[in-house]
Amino acid sequence: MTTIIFWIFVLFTVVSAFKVVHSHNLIYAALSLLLTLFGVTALYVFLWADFLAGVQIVVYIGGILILLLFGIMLTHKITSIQITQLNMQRGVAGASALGILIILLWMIFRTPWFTMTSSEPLGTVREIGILLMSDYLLPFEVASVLLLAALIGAAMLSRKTE
Amino acid sequence: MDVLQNYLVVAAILFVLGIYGVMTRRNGIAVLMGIELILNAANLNFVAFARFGGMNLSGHIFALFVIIMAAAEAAVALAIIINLYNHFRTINVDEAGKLRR
Amino acid sequence: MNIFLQYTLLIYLLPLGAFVIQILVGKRLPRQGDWLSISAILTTLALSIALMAGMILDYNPDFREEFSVTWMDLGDFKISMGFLIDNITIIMLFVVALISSMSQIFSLKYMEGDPRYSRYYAYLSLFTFSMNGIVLANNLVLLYMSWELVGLSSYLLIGFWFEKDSAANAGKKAFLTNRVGDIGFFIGIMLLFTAIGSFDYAQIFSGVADGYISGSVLTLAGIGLFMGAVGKSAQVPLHIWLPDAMEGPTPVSALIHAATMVAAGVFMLVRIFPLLTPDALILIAYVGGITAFFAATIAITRTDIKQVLAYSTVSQLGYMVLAVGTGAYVAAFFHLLIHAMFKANLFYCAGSVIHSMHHALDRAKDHDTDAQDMRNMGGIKIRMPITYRAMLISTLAISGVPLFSGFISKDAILAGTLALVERSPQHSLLVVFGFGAALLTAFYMFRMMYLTFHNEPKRPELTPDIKESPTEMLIPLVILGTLSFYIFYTLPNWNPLSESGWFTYLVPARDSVVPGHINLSAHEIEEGVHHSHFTAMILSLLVAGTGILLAWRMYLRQTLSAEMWARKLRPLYNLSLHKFYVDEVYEKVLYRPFLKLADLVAYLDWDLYDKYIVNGVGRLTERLSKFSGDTDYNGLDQGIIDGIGRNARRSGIVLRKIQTGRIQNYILFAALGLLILIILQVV
Amino acid sequence: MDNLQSIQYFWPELIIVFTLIITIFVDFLYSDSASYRTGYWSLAGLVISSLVLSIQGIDVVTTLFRDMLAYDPFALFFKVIIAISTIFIILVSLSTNEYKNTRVGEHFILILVMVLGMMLMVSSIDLIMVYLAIETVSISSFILAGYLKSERRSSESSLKYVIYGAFSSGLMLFGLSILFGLTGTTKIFEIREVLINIGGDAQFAIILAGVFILAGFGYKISAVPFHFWTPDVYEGAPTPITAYLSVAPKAAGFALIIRFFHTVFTDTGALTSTSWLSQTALPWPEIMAILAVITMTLGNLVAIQQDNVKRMLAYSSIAHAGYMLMAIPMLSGEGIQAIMLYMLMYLMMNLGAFFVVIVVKNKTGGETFEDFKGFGWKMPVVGVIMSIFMFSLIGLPPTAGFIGKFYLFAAVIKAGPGFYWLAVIGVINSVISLYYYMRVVRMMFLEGSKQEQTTLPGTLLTVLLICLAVPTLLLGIYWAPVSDWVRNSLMFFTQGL
Amino acid sequence: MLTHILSWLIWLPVVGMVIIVFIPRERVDIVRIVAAVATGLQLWLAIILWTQFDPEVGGFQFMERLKWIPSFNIAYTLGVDGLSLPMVLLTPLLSFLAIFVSWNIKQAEKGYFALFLLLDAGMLGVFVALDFFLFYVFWEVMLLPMYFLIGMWGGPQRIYAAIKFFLFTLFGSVLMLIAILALYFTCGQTFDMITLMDTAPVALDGVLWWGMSAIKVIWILLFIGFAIKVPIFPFHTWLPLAHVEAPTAVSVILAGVLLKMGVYGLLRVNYGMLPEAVWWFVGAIAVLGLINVIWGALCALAQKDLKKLVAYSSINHMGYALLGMAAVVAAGEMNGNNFAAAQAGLSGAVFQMFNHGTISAMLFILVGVIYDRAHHREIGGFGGLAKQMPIFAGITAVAFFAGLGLPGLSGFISEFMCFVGAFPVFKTIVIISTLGILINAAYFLRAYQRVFFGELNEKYTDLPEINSRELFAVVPLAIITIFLGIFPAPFLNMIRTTMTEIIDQVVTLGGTIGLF
Repeated sequence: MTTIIFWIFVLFTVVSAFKVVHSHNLIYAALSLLLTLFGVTALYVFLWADFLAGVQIVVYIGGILILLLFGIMLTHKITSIQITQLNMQRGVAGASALGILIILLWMIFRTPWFTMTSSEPLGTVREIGILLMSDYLLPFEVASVLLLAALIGAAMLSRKTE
Repeated sequence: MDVLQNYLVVAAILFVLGIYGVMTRRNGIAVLMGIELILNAANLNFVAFARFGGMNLSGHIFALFVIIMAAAEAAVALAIIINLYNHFRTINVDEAGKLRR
Repeated sequence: MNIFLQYTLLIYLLPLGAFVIQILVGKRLPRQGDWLSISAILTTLALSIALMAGMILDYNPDFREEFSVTWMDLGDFKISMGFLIDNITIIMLFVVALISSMSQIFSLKYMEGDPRYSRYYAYLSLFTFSMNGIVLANNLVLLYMSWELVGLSSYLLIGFWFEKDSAANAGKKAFLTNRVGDIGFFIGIMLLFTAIGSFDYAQIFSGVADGYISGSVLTLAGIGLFMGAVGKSAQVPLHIWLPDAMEGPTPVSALIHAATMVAAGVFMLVRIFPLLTPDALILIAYVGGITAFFAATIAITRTDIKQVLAYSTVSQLGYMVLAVGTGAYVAAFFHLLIHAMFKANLFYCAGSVIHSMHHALDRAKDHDTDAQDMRNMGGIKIRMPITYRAMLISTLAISGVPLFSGFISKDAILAGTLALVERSPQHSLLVVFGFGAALLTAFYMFRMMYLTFHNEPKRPELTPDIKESPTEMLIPLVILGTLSFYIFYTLPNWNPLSESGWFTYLVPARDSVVPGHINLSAHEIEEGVHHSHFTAMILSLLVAGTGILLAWRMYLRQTLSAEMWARKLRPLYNLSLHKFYVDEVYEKVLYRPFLKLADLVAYLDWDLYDKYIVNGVGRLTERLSKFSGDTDYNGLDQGIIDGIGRNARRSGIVLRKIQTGRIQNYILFAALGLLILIILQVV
Repeated sequence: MDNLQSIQYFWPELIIVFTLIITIFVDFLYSDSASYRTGYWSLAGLVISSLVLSIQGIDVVTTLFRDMLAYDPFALFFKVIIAISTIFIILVSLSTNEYKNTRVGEHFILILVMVLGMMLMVSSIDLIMVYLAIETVSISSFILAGYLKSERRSSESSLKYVIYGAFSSGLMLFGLSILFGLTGTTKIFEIREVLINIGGDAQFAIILAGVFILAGFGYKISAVPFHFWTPDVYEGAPTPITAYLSVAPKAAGFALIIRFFHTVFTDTGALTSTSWLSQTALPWPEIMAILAVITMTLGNLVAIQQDNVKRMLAYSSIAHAGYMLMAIPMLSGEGIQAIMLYMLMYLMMNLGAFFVVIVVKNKTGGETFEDFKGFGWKMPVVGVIMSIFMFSLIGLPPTAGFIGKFYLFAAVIKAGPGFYWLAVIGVINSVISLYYYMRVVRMMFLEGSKQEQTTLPGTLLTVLLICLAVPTLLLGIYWAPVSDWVRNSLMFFTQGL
Repeated sequence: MLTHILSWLIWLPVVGMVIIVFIPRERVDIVRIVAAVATGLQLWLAIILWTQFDPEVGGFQFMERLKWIPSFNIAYTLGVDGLSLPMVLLTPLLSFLAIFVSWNIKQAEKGYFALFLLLDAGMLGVFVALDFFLFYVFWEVMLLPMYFLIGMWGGPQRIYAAIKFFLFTLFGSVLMLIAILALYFTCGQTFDMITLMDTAPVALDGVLWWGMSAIKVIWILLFIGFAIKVPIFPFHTWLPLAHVEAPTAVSVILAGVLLKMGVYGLLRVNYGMLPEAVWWFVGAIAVLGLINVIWGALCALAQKDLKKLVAYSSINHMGYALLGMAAVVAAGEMNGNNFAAAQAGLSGAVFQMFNHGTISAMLFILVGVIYDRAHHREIGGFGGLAKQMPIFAGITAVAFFAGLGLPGLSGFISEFMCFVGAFPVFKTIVIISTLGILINAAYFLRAYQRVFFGELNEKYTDLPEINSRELFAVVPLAIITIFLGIFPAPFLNMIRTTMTEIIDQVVTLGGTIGLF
């Protein structure tokens, strides 16, 4: 049962991702990105990463995606949304992309990945919390500084000068 | 469902699509979407590896930071795009081609 | 310090000192310093006469003094400079000193009022200095150096009136033609040095004797040295410069281009005779013979008095070389000595004639007639008696009339030739050359005499103004004219028909040092000469007589019309008139192509190699940079994927080679680069 | 080492952070016109932190924050380089005209963030830290590149920069994830441990990971084929930032490359290691050498064509990256010394060149070769100084540049005849570079003619230029102390502690 | 003072330069005087050095050693031997005279003289440096001033000429740098030339790189570097351009000193450190020498521009030096240990270097004189000048005849020695190249006649005679030329010992592998 659901999600993710890069309409692209992110979230769940799934929902869908949508709205009058947003170098791009994909697949299936069996934990939140406050304290702080910088920068850029 | 490779394949596809998107989109925001795809692919990898690597949480942490970075990046990128738009009414990155003499 | 060394050093250095002072301050000295160099040269004359006297008193054929100092020493490579004084040297020194002083005295009037008067005397002194270098040298280096210096002074003196392009050209021609010979000379020297490791005559001879060098190499070396002589002594095919050299002042022609410098070649051959192999000798003989004959044929048709003398000089030099070739090199030197006297005299006479002609023409305000052209002269015998007599004597001498000096030496040479032919008949052509030349000489010399002095004046209006030259110019004429009598060369022997005397005693023939006795010994040669002496004498008397007779009938009695004969022998006449077209041929086959070659090379170097290859590299780099720039800037996608279209749409400018600014391109390339890297690493 | 204990070795960075916060608040108090004063604050902070840096003991070698950072002389060296260049940049941004009528407060704040990021970059030994550091640097540099909002070039360049940066960091991230998947850890030493005895099947994955990561790093040092952003951003960004980008992040990037590759992909994991990790089965030396060759050749060749000096310098900086890459394949101590030394020399001459561009722009308002015409006659001092920088960039004695190149080539030659071809290409490249560098000199002196009255740039600029030119000359004549310093900074820690 | 005389020689001009930099630019007169004084003092020192130099003892004298960069074994090592001393004399002499030649430089005199002094220092450094690194530094330092001197004060094409010169020489020198480093690492990590002379032949013996002997590889790299300076045939085209475009004084230095660095380097490095290779390449050297002689002469013969003619004559003259250098193998045993020839050739080459230095300097100064007056150099454009300016004509005659190797002038002796030395081994080559003497004479005489002989070109009836300043610059050179032409011994004794050492080096270490 879960397997089927899993495959459904996989399919769902991939297809919507495909839409993201293919839809002629930015809004649709954004929406299909939303779906993709959902799909990924689901996969996180399958991977026992409940906390990350949450973060994904909150930050990505709640934050980034909304940002993108805002961006679209701000930079296009509603009427002009329909204009095609594709450029022409698909041929080469597609080819190289395909090439990379093949290479990747080859790699994936012939590499002895580092594996270790383990039972599903009750939840990762606590551990992650502890890790963040102990082992990964520095990255945590740095990230905060970075966010601060991004904040200032973004503010600076979008501030009206005149 | 609990086979590592499945997830990796999905990630790979997302990754490639992301690259493709970045390469083919003219609209800055669309390009950003492509990048988001790439980042997600990477994250998926991390989490998958974490899961099959004996629930090694550093993978999760990595993914977590990646998400944060993504957010920051998106914010900045959008700020830039909007600024460009406000000043010059275009966000088509290939029209940002006036660096010519 | 040894007296000979003292004398020779003085003889060597006095003219140099004169030259230096003259060139530096000559103009500011009273009389522009001519007295300076004249006194210098007279001193040397006195000294060399003293040496002469010493030699006569000593009367020792084997007299020989040698002095040398190391000039450079690099350990194994040493060069020493020094003097070799033997009878030949002393005689030659005397000749040089005598003629030089004659010239300088003669020039007092001849060059009077020339803007570069002091320069002229400086050059003369320089010449004497370098000529003495040749004479005194005991090694090939000093010889070669003086050799070139002589060339320099002749260059300067020929081109003395450099305003005239002809003069400047003549000077250059002389120098370059000599250089051609000198190259051979130089190669010869190097061959000898490489084999023997020394430049000194003595050591070279002993080295040859010890067989360090032999066979064809030795022959080559000999021929190489001989080439030097060919250049200096104006032998065929390098004779072309001497006639042109007559552009120089006449005293110079007398000194350099008749008596001394041109004789240097012969002198050198005499010095190195012992190492010449038979093959080399025979070549030399032929060159000499040919020169003697053909120069004579050319002389027949000259109308310029100095040209006649010039070609006769060439022809006489040919005689000397021929003599060396036949092995009778003493005879050659003998002739050198005698020829120096009468030929110089002839030139002075010509000089004095020309001088007076000039005056006459100047009086007549006539500046376009050539003062040297015999066709404007004639009938001035009574006007210039002394000149006439002096010239007549010398002419008799050169034509080989008994009682006059020329007869004995020429006779010796012809005898030598005959002897050679008797030994090896296949070379009988040489005899023809020898006697033919003798005949022609007699003919054209008398032709000159008649045209110049006898008959009716061609330009009667000039005759009153033609008068005998001033004393300064007559002194040399008298002295040298006197010296054209045989007696001075054959004392104590009074017989006018035999050359034996102090000279033949003091300058004995030496054996060749070439190993293996392939050369005849001096004695054998002596034998041959004696044997054929009588026939030679008879024949030479005959031919001389015929020559004179012909000239007499053609130009004095005019019973035989020269024009008629000229018409009869038109082709020959033309050949002679145009000097066998040698100059023209050289012009066509040598100079022109050579200059063309030079232009070609320069073109190759500058307009092809540099412009295209060297700068091509640069341009290639730029091309590369353009290319990489393009690929880097707008790269493939612009080309492959509708770049033009989009560019046109975007900026209305068709594909400009500059940044498109399209990030996608970059990313595409990054991806491609990625792929490439991956593939690079996998395979 | 534990987080708390680590603090004592972390002061410089901490000071930066404090300054950051202070400047943010201070910046509120200033009006737009006065906001440049923020610069002084940040300057003060930087000076203090670099003082602290200078007194920090180089004998200590340890890891900080639970193996997040390495604390070692190597890192210290690069931190110093970063600090120095930043100080110069802040000073010059106070004296350029480009920031007239823009509020510059944030400018300095962001520079501080960047400094922090780079300092982390040069010392991070955990993949997460690596990623974070790179992102920190990138994001702040995106904004700085686009700082002149009203200038189209600037904004465009920042757009390119951000997209390109995000993309390549994405690639790198993917690579890192593969590495993580192979080894199950993010600590580079542990990674090496695993890699050393990993099966041959993993090779391909390692290759991919390596390449992807190379993309991320290569983009920081703008090595071909990840250099495409460089010319545009360099030309578009405000000149002080261009100068900064051409030096500091490059240095950080090199530090990172050296540390990362030497730790992860070599046999002993120390800078003293002499051969690449055999498991990777990669012809690493050849790859790196080829990268170097392509990078320098392309940089030089394209630079010839530029008409804009700034852009020319952009390509030249690519070329110089290529020169420095030459020393990577050797994996020898000399190689790394050479890179570090070169970095130092490069810092002075390149900053100097850009500063002169600023001077020219202040005077003529342009930055093309045309604008340099006769400049040597207008401002002789600047002209001479610029010539010095150009000669140094060409690598002619007696300038610092020559010494740098000398050490690089020495390192290559030392590696034996196998790499002579690399050296030959290198020198030929420097001959090519002569062409376009001399073009500047030519424009300044040979074109144009004598002027009657000559001027000087502003005092501050003059001082800065002299401060850069004098060492450029002196180090060309006597550089023993520097090279010793470099050699001492080359101790590197293995995971022994 | 005497202990550091070499350092003084190098740094005096630098001091002068510094002083000049601080003189206000209006005070041109002072600038000139300072320059003259600096070079004059330098010349004086050089003469002292010469008097103190002991030609009998071999090896280097007046050595100075100073640690510089110990970590890289770089030291500040100076010293002179018989090979470098002539150049050390020539350089200050020509610099000193050149200052007077450039007396009437217009525009930016200050810069000109400052750069000139720097150039002077660089050149001198090259000749006395005994540390390879130092050598290289000086070698390159000299390029920069040269670039500016040509590029700023040169003729119409000056910029092109300058960059061409720069590119050419830099190309050569970077290859040299590689060779130097290779030597450093293969021969015991030292830059000390003296040590390398001993170690290099041993250390490199039998080392193979890509199947090619390491010695050959390094030799070739160095050879290209030096050949460009000499310049040897395929690398010569920078020279006519640079010579023609450069201002007179700079041409003087170019021809007089710079070209010598090539030969000097070849003898000092290629012969001194890699003698084995000499045996392999000597044939090539001889052939190149031949080409230089003939090619240069022919090109000169075709020139319309007097200065270009002189420039090509330089190529031609350096050819003789090359021939002389090739002669060194004569001392090998397969050539019958003909030490005499080897000495003649090698000393001839060095002597030729020196003579060409003085002679071509004279020629360029004289061309400059006429150019300053007539403002053109077309050989065909003059005529009859001997009437108008006799003194000038006289001195030019001396220079020209010296150029065409007239006995009694120094040029002859050196050419003679080169030929005589090379002849035993390279008979045909030498025989062909004797043609050079002829062409040599041809182009000089042709030029002389067209410029000075014939009717005076009425355009120039008021051309002023050569003035005392110019005379002062030329006459010393003329005197030297004549003196050495008559008494070469003083010079040759000075270099004798060193030449013998070089020959021994080549012969003993060079092994017996020969070409012939």
